[in-house]
Amino acid sequence: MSVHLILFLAFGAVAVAGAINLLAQTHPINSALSLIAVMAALAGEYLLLGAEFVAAVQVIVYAGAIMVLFVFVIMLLNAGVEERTKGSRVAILFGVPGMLLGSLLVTWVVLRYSGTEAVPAGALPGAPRTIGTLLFHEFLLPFEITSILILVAIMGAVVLASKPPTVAPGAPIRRVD
Amino acid sequence: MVPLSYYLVLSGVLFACGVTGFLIKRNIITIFMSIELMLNGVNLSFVAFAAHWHALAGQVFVFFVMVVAAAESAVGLAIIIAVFRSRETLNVDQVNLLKL
Amino acid sequence: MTANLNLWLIPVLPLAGATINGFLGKKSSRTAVSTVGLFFPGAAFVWAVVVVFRAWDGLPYQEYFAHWIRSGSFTADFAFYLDQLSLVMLLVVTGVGFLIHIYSVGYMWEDPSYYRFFTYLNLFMFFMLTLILGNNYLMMFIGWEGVGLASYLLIGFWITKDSAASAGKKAFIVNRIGDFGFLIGLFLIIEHFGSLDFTKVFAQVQPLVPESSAGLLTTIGILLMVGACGKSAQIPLYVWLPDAMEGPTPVSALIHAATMVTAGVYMVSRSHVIFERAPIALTVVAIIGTLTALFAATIGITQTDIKKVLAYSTVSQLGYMFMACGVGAFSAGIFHLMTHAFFKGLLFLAAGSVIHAVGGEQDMRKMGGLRTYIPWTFLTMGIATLAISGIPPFAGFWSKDEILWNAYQNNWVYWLIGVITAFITSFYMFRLLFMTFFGDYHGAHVDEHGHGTHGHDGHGHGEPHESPWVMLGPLVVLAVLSTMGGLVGIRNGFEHFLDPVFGSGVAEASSEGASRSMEFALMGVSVLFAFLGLVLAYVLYVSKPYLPQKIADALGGFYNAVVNKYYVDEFYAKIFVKPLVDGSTSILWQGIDRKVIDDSINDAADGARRVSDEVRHMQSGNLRSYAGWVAAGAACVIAWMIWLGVGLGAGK
Amino acid sequence: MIIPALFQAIPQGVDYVRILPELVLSAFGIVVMVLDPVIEETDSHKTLGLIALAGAVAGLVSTWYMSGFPGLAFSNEVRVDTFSVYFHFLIIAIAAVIILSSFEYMAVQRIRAGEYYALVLFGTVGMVLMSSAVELVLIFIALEISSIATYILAGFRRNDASSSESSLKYFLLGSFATAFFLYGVALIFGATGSTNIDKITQTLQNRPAPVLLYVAMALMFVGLGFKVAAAPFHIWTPDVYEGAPAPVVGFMSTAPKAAAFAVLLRVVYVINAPGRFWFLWVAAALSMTLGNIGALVQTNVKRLLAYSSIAHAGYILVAFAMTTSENSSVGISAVMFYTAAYAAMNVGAFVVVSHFGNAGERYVTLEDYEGLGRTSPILAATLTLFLLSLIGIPITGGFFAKFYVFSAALKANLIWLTIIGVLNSAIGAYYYLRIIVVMYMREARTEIPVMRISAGLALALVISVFATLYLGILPNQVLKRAQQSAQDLLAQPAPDPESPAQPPVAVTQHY
Amino acid sequence: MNGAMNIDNLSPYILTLVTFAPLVGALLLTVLPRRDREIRIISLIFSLLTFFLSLHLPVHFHRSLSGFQYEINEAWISSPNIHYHMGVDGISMWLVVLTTFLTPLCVLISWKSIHDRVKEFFILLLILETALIGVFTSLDLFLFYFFWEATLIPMALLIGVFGHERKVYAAVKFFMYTMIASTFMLAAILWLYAHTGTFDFVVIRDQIARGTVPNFPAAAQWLFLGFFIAFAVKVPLFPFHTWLPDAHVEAPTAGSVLLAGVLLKMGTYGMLRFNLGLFPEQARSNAPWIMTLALIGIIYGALVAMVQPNMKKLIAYSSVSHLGFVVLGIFSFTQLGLNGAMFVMLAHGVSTGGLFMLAGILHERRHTYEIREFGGLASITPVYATSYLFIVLASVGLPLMNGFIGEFLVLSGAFHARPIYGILGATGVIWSACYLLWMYQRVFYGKVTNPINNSMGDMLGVEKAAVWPCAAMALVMGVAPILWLGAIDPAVHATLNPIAQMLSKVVGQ
Repeated sequence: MSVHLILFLAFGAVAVAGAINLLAQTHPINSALSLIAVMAALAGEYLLLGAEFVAAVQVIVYAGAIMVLFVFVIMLLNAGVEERTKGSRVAILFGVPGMLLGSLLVTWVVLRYSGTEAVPAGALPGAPRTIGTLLFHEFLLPFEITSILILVAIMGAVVLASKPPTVAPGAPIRRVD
Repeated sequence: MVPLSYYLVLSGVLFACGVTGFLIKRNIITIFMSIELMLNGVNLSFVAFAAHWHALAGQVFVFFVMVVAAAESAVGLAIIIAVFRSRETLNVDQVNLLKL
Repeated sequence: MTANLNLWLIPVLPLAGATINGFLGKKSSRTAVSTVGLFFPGAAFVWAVVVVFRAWDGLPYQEYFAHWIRSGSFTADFAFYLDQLSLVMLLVVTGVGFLIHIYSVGYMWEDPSYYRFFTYLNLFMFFMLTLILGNNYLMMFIGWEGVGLASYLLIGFWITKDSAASAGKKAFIVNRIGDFGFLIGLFLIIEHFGSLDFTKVFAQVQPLVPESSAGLLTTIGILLMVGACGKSAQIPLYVWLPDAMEGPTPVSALIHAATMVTAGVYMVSRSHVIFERAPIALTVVAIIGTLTALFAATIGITQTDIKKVLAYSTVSQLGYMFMACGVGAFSAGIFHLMTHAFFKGLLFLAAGSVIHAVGGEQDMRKMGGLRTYIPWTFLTMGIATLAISGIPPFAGFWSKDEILWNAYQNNWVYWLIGVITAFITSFYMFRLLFMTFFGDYHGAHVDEHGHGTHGHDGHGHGEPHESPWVMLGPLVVLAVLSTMGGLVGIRNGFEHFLDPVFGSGVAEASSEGASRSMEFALMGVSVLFAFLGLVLAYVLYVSKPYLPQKIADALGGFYNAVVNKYYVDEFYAKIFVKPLVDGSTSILWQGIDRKVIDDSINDAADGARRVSDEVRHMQSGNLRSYAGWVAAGAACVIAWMIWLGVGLGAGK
Repeated sequence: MIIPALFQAIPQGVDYVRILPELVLSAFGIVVMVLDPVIEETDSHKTLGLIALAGAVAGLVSTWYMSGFPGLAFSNEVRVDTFSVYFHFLIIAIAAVIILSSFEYMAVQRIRAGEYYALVLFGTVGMVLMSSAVELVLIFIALEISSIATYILAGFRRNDASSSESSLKYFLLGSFATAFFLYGVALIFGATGSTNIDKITQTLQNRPAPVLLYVAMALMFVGLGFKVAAAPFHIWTPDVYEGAPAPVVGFMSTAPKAAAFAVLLRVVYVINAPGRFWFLWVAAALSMTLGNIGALVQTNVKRLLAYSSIAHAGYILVAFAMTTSENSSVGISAVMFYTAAYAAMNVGAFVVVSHFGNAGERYVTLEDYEGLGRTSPILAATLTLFLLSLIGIPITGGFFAKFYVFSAALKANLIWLTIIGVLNSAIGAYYYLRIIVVMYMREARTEIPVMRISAGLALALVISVFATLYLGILPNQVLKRAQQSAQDLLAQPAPDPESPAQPPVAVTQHY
Repeated sequence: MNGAMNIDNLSPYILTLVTFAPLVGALLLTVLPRRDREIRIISLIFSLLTFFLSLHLPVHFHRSLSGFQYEINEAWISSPNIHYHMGVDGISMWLVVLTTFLTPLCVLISWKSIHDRVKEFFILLLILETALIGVFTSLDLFLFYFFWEATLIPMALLIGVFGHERKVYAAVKFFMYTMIASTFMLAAILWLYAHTGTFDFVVIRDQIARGTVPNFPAAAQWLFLGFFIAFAVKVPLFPFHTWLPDAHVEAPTAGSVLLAGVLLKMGTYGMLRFNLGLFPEQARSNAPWIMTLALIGIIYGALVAMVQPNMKKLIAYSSVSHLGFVVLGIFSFTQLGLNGAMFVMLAHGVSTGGLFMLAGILHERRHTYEIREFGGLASITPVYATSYLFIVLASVGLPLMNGFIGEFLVLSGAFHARPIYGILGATGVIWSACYLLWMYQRVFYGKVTNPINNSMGDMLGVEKAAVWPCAAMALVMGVAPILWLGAIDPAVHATLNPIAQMLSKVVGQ
């Protein structure tokens, strides 16, 4: 068992544990923290795969920026412990078994058909520079168009999170004949 | 040396956890987190495949996914705030004005 | 070939009269209506007479006007055919018809719908003449149905009277039942002979040998006979005719005695070529005729409505005519048809005169002793009664004798029943005469009847009084005809006249030689029976008027059955009408239509709605459920695709 | 060394022409966005609306201009051909009509207009890009742009709890589905080593499809099926459509769907997705049946039309189930024609619904529609026309579209699917008819105020009516375009000489 | 074999004109202000114009030729291969004329009875006319289906908007029944297109006859049934008939007239043109059960009609009975039967149209169709009673009236096909007399039972103008059927002939 594998398993264990903890925790803050743990562990996996840039972004953007936003909102809305309401039988009766079946099948396919050849540690160095070149060459259009996406997101956040107008829509407008 | 399939299985497990979270969690924010978990799972696949194919495009893809996730989270949290404003709850089971 | 006879004028003239009166009559004066209403049938009669003289040597004569139906190889055209048979009918119909028109002027004068009456009457003439003159079965069928229509309209002439309307409808529908048979007969003819033209069909039938067992011709014959049964009121379809007496009396005279009801006889005679080759059919005709004659006569005994008696007598006499046809003596049948037109027309008109005299009363028990009040009517009616009873030398004697003789030659049973019937006929006819004209007047002298609802005549009645001359005139003419009309039959003159049509058939051959004395003997028997009937009637209704009640009491149930016309109407109502109406309502309409078809459709719709409600509940509004559906769906898709992928992957 | 390389790689002028509509729309979107705080709110409805409308029209014009420059652009990531031009036209036209119809709606609902129009335009950018993108990354981003824009638009009736609920449901489920889509993209990438559709196709050409690809396809079907509201992934539709503002529903039931169908067409026919037949068959049958049956008992018109949109997605999916290439071409053009016809009639219907809804969308139940035939004859007649088209009654686009789809299906010998389809369309007639029935055959129980029709709305309606009738009576031109598109789509992708193909792993040489 | 030849160069556009003239009128009406009187007059003008235009057809028709005439064949949609192909033969021409004949009468009968939403009413009526004419003139299956479906909506709206108490139920029932059934026809049409590459009736017919359609033998029976179900519901054949009474009872008079007069004939016309024209062998092999259904329809319809308490329902069920004759005639495969079927279609259109108008006149005055509400009307409204009787007699099938000719021909044809069909069918002559005369008696004869009726007015001028042409036509058709049969006969012959040829071929093998 190489170091590589040990590291993989360690990060993997953290990630899975974090994911399960996310599900198990009833308070959203705890879930958010678990998610951060998952992300951090995944950043480790990325490093193992040589994706340095991605690993860095994962920590900075994902774990840092995005999750902070989550935590911020949780605090803002003062979200408390989750109530265990019984809202949906379907999710339990169909959804979870379906999910299990699907993931088992996919796992089986992956193990059986995706090939067992090993991926060497740092197999593909994803240095920021090479990634950057790629972004400005081949992926120029997606990269640029992403700005629109962000524009939309900002506008959306502004529109939706701002206080709704106090003036309710007017009374029904009558035909003016 | 770790076989590709290990990464894929890990990615699949994370994705499945995300799906499960969506199904069983009641708090909208947690549900949203589950979606992020699913995206993370996918990201791992991308990176693994990128290594497998020696194609950096996979990593670039992850970058884009993160950007999208960021944008989504901005919008999503805004929506959650809007819902909370009108309904005073974050329990998804109680957000059921629209049905049948 | 004779020069163009313009035969079309004969039916078209009354049609013109009907049209003019129909459209303009409402606003015209009665005089104008009468003028139109009389002129056109009169002109038709005149033209018919002209045709007789012009066509005498040129028969048979055909006249073609226009295409009517052409479909593939099948054609039916507007075309007329004139031979001795139609000539006789032509004269009878236009002649008697015209007389009755004249009579109607007096009889209907007071009626508010005077113009309508003449419209219908003229219309009837049109159809009747079309029936007679048509050169194919379909033309005949036009007339056949058309006279049915006219009959329907005239029976129901007093539209506010429910019974009249019912009677009219009944007549039409029962006739339709007969027509059903007629039509199928026609289909068979088309099917096998490809045409409905008399000449073409008969030309093909002529060479066929008579069928010894039931075959095509027999079938056709029987089906045609079904039609004839309907129109000529034979068993089992006679039931409409007594009811038809709801119509005004001239209508009864014209349509339900003299002309229309004889159409069946005419049709059978016209089809003699077929019948002669279908002995079984002929036997059927004979049996039906004989039975009807007897059966109707027995009912006639007990009827108290003067017109009903005459109606049953008509049915009975028509039975005679069919008996004649059935034994192959078509000319005898036609001969009786003609004399019957005279005397039965006369009887009805006279009865109308009686009714007119007593203010609309038709019940004979409320009459009596009228001979002093209405002598002319009595006289003419007496003549007619003698004629129908077969007492020489009146018209009925000759024709009835002819029939009985022919029947005897065919089978003595026919003859026997015929003679018994003759006896009964004589009895009930004289019963009628005696009850009406002898004894004391039982009727109320004050005016109780006739106004408004009945609408006959509308003028009040103090005493029974004689009818005006416009009514008596036709009575007299018909009385003369009833007296003398039979004389054309002496020495088989009438038959010989019809020989070109029927061939020198049975009658001719057998009336030769040795059987001559037999004929006279039989004649004597029948006359004797007729007199017996007269005497019996005299005994029962003039000299010992208390007896009939006693006899009736003695007979009990049987008497009641006869009085109630053997309950045939009730029987039909129970067996056919009621089940049909009830079944249609409860089984077909409410059952199949509503319960089975509509309900199953509605159930399907409700089912869809219920399913819809179920589908709706997938949409619980819960986000996690939705995700559950998506996840489950995704699992199915993934499983399916993997199954496919693995299956395919393994294959390659 | 890097700088020249960069310049070398910077796309040529013609590349920009090939995304000109996107650029134009974005520019106008930004203008609207920038002007929004500057303009008085009372003026903003009209002014910004007109600018947005101008943007849409400019988008149409630029599409027309773009159509003269077919080919690949931006490192083979964008393909301009009849197919993408067709969808550009369609989607931008839908946006234009929606903008037109929104003038009145915005004013009546007292909604701040700036963001709304900008979002419509930006969303349109995403959708049109989806139709021309041949790179899965780009498709994903474009899909997200269109999705996020519509998530936000769905929540625009901010005073109404149902609107934000609609937005939330749409957002969460949409992201959920996007994750599946993304997972599918990842597995495709894993299976083929590329995310460019043309290259994927080339890779797959001469070898059996790997099992991973099947899984990938399954996951992509989940994602795209969700976007087009195909059963069993249709489940969000009724709730979201009911809560969202009516013009937005008109928009999002047509334009993003058209874009998603464009992507699905590319995925199914260009990649020649393996194992799709039964999935599409079942999805088509289920969508038609569930949509129609679900709609039978609905009383809210918006919700009813939502179910109907599921059913219509089913009809469109029928045309997807073609297998051989000659049938494919008919199938593709049938999909494209149906999408256009559906857009015309459904946008029209929602325009009318939005007008009738009045302030706060108060009047949206069948009961409220009683007697409208009398109180508002023109609108009622217009709505009737759209409903007839949705039923599939002749002289309307809906009729011909359905006819064309089923004729394509029968051509491919999909007899049972056709029978299910035609029976469904007959059942479906019932609930559309119910709306017509209440409008014309019932008398109003309470007096519902009906607004005067504004000019913008009138124009929007005229365009919809015209389009519906044009597609029904003279479908020839549109059909020709659709058929040409099908040919283009099916033609084997050849690298564009103008922008030389680069190997996907070009940068790996550094390694 | 191929009857499609253009023989009249002078009038290639006449069919287009006739078909769309009412539509032009409808469009004109939409832009007119709501002034009822003008709207009525314009509708009348356009419907009359259409009628006179349509008279061009029989006047210039070449009766000796059996193929389609006045053909126009323009490409409409290139792919799918759809043509604007119109043409009439002796069969469809008369149905066109029947439609154009009845529509002005419908306008007249609605003159007074429609006071609400007049504009909409006449627009719908004129649109309906266009669609109906289109059905009969189309020779392209797509075009046919186009018009076929297009008739649904105006009719459903006429029933649903202008009808009586249960109008909504009736309209929806009508719509759903016919809609669902016609989808089967759509499927069959699409199959044909998929396998022949054309929608052209003539081309498809010839291809089928030559046996060049792939997979045809396997599918023929299903295709036949697909067409047949659509037509059978429209006719309506037992047991698909239950929509008809409801639709009729609730429909406004003009709606009933066109429904019974023309719409039902779409079904029988379809059977004649498509079931027989395209699938002669299947038609023949299916004939026994179809004829049985037709017979059941004849007798069943009549019996149920007899016991109806509602006049309009009675007439509606009588339509079921009469249309049974048509189907019986069509599937008798005889020249007589088919000629008769055609003639019954026309005759029924005229006489039942008349009956419905008369029933409508009654409803106009008393707002009820219940027979027991009436009685003794003959003495109050003599003109009305007479007109009614006239039409009743036509419907009963009195010789010299239109009803007889058709029934006689049909029955003799059916008798030829199998005697029992003719015999059972012929009982129809009894039943029709039963239910119509009974109804007539209850309404018109006897004393006036309901005093309200005493104040009923007799027929008005417009009502006479609407009903009397029907009456006159009933008589003319009965006296001179040759005018119609002359054109029908060759067309029917041509329809039957391929069958005969094909049979001889089969026998020859």
